Amino acid sequence: MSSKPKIKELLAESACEHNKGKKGSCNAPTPGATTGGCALDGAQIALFPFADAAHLIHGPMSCVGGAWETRLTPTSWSGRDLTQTGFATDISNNDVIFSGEKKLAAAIDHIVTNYAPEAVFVYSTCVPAMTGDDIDAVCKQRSEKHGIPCVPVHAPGFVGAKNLGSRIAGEAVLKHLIGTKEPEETTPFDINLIGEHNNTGELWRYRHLLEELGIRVLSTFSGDGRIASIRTAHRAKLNVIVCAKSLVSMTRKMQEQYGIPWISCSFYGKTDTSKSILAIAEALGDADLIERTRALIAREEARLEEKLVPYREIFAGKKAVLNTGGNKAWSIASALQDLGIEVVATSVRKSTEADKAKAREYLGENAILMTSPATQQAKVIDDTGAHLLLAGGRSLYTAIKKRIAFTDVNQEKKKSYGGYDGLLVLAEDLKNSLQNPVFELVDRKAPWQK
Amino acid sequence: MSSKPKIKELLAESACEHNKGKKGSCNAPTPGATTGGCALDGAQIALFPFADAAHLIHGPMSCVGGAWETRLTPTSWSGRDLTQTGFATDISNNDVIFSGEKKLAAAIDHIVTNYAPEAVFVYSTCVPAMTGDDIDAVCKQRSEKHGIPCVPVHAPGFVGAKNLGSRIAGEAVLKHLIGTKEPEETTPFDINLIGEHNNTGELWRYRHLLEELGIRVLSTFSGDGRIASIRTAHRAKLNVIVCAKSLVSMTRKMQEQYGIPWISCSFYGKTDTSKSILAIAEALGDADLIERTRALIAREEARLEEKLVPYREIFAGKKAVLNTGGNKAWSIASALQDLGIEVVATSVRKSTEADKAKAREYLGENAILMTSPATQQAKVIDDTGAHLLLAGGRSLYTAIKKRIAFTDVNQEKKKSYGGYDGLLVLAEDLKNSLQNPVFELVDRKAPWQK
Amino acid sequence: MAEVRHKSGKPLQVNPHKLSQPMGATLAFLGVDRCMPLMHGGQGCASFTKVMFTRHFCEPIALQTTAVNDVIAVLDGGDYSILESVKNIHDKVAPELIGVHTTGLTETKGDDLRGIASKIDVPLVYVNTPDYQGGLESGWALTTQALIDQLTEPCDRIDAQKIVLVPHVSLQPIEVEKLRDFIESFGFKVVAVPDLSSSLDNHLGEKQASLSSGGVTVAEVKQLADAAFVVTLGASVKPVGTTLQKKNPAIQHRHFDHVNGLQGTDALVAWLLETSGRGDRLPPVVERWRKRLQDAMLDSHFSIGQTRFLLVAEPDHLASMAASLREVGGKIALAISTVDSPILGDIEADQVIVGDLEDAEKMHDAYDLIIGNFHTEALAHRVAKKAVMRGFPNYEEVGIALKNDLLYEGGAYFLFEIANAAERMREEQVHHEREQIKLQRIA
Amino acid sequence: MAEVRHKSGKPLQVNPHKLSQPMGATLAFLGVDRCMPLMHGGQGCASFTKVMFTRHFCEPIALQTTAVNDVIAVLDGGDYSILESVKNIHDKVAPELIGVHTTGLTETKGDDLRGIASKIDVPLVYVNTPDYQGGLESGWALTTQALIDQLTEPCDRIDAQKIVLVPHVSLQPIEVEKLRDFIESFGFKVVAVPDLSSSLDNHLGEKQASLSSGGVTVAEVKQLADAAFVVTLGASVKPVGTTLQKKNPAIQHRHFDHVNGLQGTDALVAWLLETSGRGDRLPPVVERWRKRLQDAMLDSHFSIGQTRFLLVAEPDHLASMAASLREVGGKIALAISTVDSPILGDIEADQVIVGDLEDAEKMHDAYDLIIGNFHTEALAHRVAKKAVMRGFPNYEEVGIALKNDLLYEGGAYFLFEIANAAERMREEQVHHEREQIKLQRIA
Repeated sequence: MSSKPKIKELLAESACEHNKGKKGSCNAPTPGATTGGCALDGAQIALFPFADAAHLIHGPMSCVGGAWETRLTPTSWSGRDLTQTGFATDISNNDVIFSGEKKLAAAIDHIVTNYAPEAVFVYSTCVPAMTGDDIDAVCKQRSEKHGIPCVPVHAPGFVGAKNLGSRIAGEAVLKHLIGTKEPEETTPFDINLIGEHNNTGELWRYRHLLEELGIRVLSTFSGDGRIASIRTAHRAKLNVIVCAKSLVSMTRKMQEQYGIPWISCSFYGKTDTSKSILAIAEALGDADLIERTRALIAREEARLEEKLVPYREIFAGKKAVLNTGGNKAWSIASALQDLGIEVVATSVRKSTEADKAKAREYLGENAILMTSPATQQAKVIDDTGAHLLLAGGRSLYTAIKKRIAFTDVNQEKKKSYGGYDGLLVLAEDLKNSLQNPVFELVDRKAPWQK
Repeated sequence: MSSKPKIKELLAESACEHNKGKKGSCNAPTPGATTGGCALDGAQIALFPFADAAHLIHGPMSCVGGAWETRLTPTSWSGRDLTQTGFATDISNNDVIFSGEKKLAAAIDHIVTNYAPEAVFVYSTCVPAMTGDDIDAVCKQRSEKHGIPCVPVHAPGFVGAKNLGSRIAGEAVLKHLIGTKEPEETTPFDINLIGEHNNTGELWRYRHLLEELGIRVLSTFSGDGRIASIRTAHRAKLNVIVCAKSLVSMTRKMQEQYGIPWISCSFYGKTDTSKSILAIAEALGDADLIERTRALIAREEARLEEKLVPYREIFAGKKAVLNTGGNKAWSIASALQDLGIEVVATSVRKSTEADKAKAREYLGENAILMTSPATQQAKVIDDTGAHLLLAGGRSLYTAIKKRIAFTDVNQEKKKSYGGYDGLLVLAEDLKNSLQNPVFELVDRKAPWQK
Repeated sequence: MAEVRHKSGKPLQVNPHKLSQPMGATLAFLGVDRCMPLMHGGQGCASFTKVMFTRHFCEPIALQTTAVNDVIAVLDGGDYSILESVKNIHDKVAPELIGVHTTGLTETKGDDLRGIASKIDVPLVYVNTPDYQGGLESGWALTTQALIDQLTEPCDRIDAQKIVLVPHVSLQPIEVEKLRDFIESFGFKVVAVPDLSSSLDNHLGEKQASLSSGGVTVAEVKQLADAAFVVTLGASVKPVGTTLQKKNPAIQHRHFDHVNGLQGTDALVAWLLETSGRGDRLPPVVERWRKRLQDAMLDSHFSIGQTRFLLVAEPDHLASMAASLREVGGKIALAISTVDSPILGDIEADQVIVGDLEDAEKMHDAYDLIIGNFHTEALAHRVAKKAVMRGFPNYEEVGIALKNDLLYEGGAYFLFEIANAAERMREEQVHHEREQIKLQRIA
Repeated sequence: MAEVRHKSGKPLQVNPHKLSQPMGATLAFLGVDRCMPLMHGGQGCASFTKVMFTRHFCEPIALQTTAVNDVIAVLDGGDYSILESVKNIHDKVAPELIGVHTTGLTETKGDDLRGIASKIDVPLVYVNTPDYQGGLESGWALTTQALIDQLTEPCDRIDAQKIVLVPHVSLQPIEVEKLRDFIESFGFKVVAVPDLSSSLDNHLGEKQASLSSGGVTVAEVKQLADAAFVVTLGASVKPVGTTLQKKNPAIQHRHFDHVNGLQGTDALVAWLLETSGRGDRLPPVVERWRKRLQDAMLDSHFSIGQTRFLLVAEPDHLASMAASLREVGGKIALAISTVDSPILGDIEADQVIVGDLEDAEKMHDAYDLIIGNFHTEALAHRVAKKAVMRGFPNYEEVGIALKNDLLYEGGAYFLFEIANAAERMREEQVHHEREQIKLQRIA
């Protein structure tokens, strides 16, 4: 095919431009033994919450078909919610053979004319990356024509996994948006929330508390985000990374370029929510703010504790095994502990060393850190006498075989467990699991089984 | 049973009080060969549209079980819609043996306390009528206690059929409500609508036209009715009976007692709607009003005709057989004729002589007046080459056998065909029937049939 | 299990869902082939009943009335109106059976049904069903007993493969069919009494309501007593077992309160395997549907497990639905029964009340999702909840007779329907909440 | 019949419902027992597909990826990634079959699948399914052809009772089961290829997604060529008939565009009666359900006959649904197809468009009720209509795999569901209008 030469050029280019954050092909996925999404997926997850921007996938339907309108990242944007609007060039044979650049340009025009977005993110995918469509040029030209940012996001799936895509998204925003506009006003307590996607509205569980303290969320990357705000993000006094290791490179660069310090926070559970709010106040370094923050935390914790009373009895003496990935290994564990549930084991299969250390710190020395949870968890349940398994849907069958309660931690992401109020939601869900007879019943022997 | 003696007393009493309008037992229904509702049913149909009054059935669940919340007589009453609220004393063994009067009194108290109605209608049923509960006394006493009218309606089912019940309801209202209050103001153009139940909102199809002309609907019996209004009905200048022969006795008495003249109207179809509005204006006798009425009719007819244009072609040359009861035999026929459909036959099985004459007048001398439609209609369809059968659900099978279109005239009473706009709804429904392939398809032979 | 309030203490029913005993009797007679139910009362009693079932089933309903009027009520002991009715019916449609059932009106008169029936030489079954006693379930059960008592011939033989199935009144026609097919797949022959599965199953028939068009035949009812087993389904029909055993004491009686959900169906299967002597050999489709139900339980448990229910139904129907929902963690916050029944105490609910929809409305904070007849739709609207339609009457939907909730198969579909309804409700709520947040942020 | 717009003329899809060709291939391979579909592309291609089907079916989905990355894409002709994948899969789960299907990425590279496959000695079927061509239907059809072409052994015998059934991709697992049972009740043996009825039918399995857990066996696919008939169902799989006939020219091919509704099912029954030589003797249950469908048609005609529909689906699925609705007078105002197909011209609709949900949104004045995938739910919300869920994907509901719309039985339930949804929608509208009148009268 005539496009082959172009591919090599593109890859060479792509290597020098985007491959810095990537560990290189020595870390390539194993054929026939790989799970998880690609860089495109990661980039979408990172950017889609900008509901005032259009998200145009330049690729075939595999890259978008089932994947639009599925992310429950709500917005308070009063215009049409473009997070829930799917855009794809749906490239055809022709585009593969003759280039899809013209189609891409026309697609951007269609979007700008019909949906008036604040920006257009254009996501490259594997096929146009190989055929060599010059997305940068198209974006630049359309930006000029329409007077709004058209941001190329070079995260075709084959360059790596989700985390890389997330990083690429961060860099695209850094390069094309941040610093392109000045805020109307600034305050001493302006912060950016980085890596908070407002999944199921989790941001809304705590933003009002920050606001009550006079801390202004200048911008978010990207939960309930606004293009106009992220363009002013360089004027924040503090970057707060919310449970998102992959975006450290972004905040580091912002520190280098704009001198913004950063801290890392988690808003799962009472303890971590309190800790995080206080950490923000402390990082902002105002004595009065810190004092007011302590008062607010005390008030919120007292309010929460009162509401948790009916659950305390149900959870007393209950043990849980947690099988989930990354920072959830400790962040959800912390929430469980806040509810009085003992976390006897957690999975650290995909955790970084830092996450492992944190897990050990939260769970104590007797807890089991599972490195191969799929094979380990059944035995761990037996050994510990656990009452509850929190894991992804596949582990449901382990719970059934062991006749213990199960909660899907990835429960279609319909529920928000973040902040103080989210802990109550988690408590209710766990109560429902513990009291649900289905896990014992389903394993009941059929009348014809001996 | 000890109640037997009481029954005779009650029946004797009932005879002198309520049996005037009844043709007596010589006209009794045939055992094992009777269809249709009883007097209680008729009384309910007549009064239930008063949504600001409670309707309490003093009887067992057969008398109410399936029959509440089924009448689609909407109201604009802003309080709780008591038409859609079922009340029944659900008399038990005990009440049969020892009298249900106390229970009835307590039931009224419960209703007044919890639902604050403008009046309570208490419907007698066969069992308490036989056991001799003194409903009049209970009502009188509760009226005094609560300061609102409690109106006894002596229409136990066994005294006769629906029409009788409707008449009994009229007399109860005449005796206990009409004339018990003076209107705040009167106008020269105050009218009562008698027998308009606002089924499916039919009243609302033409009331605004009357209002536009300055004709005030002082009260209705009883569609979208108000107790406060019906109590002032004696001050109207004209009674308008809407398609309800059984209420002539009521308007005659109102003429005797209050000197109110009456006319009879129908609001089905363009011709009759125009005729009726003009008749009201003429009856009110104001030259200016009559002139304005003619202008309004001209305007409405022109507007309607324009909207009917797309239907004209579909209905051109179409013939219909109409099998429905009472005044519908001619009122719906008139509406069909307005649409350009030829009505080749209509049923006069249960029609009065007056209705028969009217049917002949509307349909012309060649039309067939069916006296036994169930057996006649198939042949009539063959003879006339009709394209459409309008009838009750049972006749559907005739249409299928003849492979012609069918419209259920009693179509659950969900659609309003009244007034000018209702004619458009009828047109749409008839169009849908005529174009629906189901009637031919259902009779299609199965593959295994020769 | 549940806290049961057996009496309302109110002097009336407000927004009632209770239906009358004669209505249950009518329905039972409609489960006999070529039968004409004859309601002995005023013409309105039959008319109300006929209108209700016609609208509920979307089918013409065969039902006649003795048309007792005020004069007859005093002068006649029932002889005239019943004899005249039987004559008129017989002349017109020649039924295989006339099913005479009384009403409050004729019971108050005290007509001697048995005496009158003895004077009639056309096939006739009579039953006393005053409407100031009992309700739909008892009317159905009493009629079933009357059918067997008056028609079934005593027998001293046993056909080892024959099972008489007696369903309670709230089973839909398709449910009776599914149940019969299920039992027959284990090698039995089943006769259901009454049998609505072939009469009111929404099939297009030739004749329109001149008589019931399907059901158990009179001949079959006569020959019930050679069955090896009588299986009663639902507490209300439990006594029918004894009625049949009187015709042949060798008949064994097996009772199930319900066959809904995994455990309910397992119990039936266990008995069928044991009784049929098949050991562990079972129809493959049975095993398949059990696996599907297991999966349905898992797929629906999260949604149903967080839902608090209001159930509104007849007692046996309440028990069936509650059993299915409880298996996946559904919380029955409130069950409202039409009438009292011993089964109410067995329902796993926070509260069980013999009451009306006014009671339900008052307690609306206690539940999220409603399952009940079409009246609960308006209730749901008033209290801003959602309702799923079940039970009598349902004027809002078509196809009710073909809705199957029982055994492994129906159980799976039931859970799917309820879980989907609950999720849809919650999504609307979340949508509403988010709109509020949006408005707040904009303001 | 319909006015068809075959090309959108737009440079993009907005709110797309089209799904890709490799996705259809994956699904087809999941209809083969103990198969591991292996998508030859970037890891994301398989991941998006796996997530979609997992959520749609509420089931673990077996699917692997060759995990082509940017370096491999340049250096490898496919040999390394496929051979390595096959080795890894084989070592871990020992499938009966590995189903290699390509994507746009690997097609752009131009990997020589046939050449690579020839080097592999484990059971493997390959198929070229670039995602910049075709869609879900063609991916499914091409894979089915590949299965037969590469696995089925030529044969010169005929088993007169054997029928090979080839369903189109939009048939639910239970629909394939119902169809097989239906045909078998006429005395045939049926092998469905692919067969999702035993793999993705929402049954609780023991192993979790290590391999497909059910479906047609490889041995059965090998021995397809002794069938007397191949029945293709849906225009998209019509060419599969010819593919099979190449293995044995004596096989007769019978094609149906759909078997939905009265006429669609009648056509199948007529053929079965004729072919089976049964004359007019047919299973009693077939006759019963035909009568029920007839009744359902009458019960639903008034509601559906006044409803204007928007249908959103794959072409064959559009044709099936439109046929059912048209029989009772439903007006298909607009049918939006994922891809082009010759069947589109046969759909009785005012307009048929190959397009997206933006097209549907623009024309919202034309329709009342929507039938389509879960994306149409949000569309319905935006344009103040109601949607009934059908087609891929559906993340909103559980139990989708057990939803049956075809033959007499499924046709009846389909009409009930649609009529009830339409009535519910209209009632809400009437309620809303009446509230307005109330407000006006009060003001």
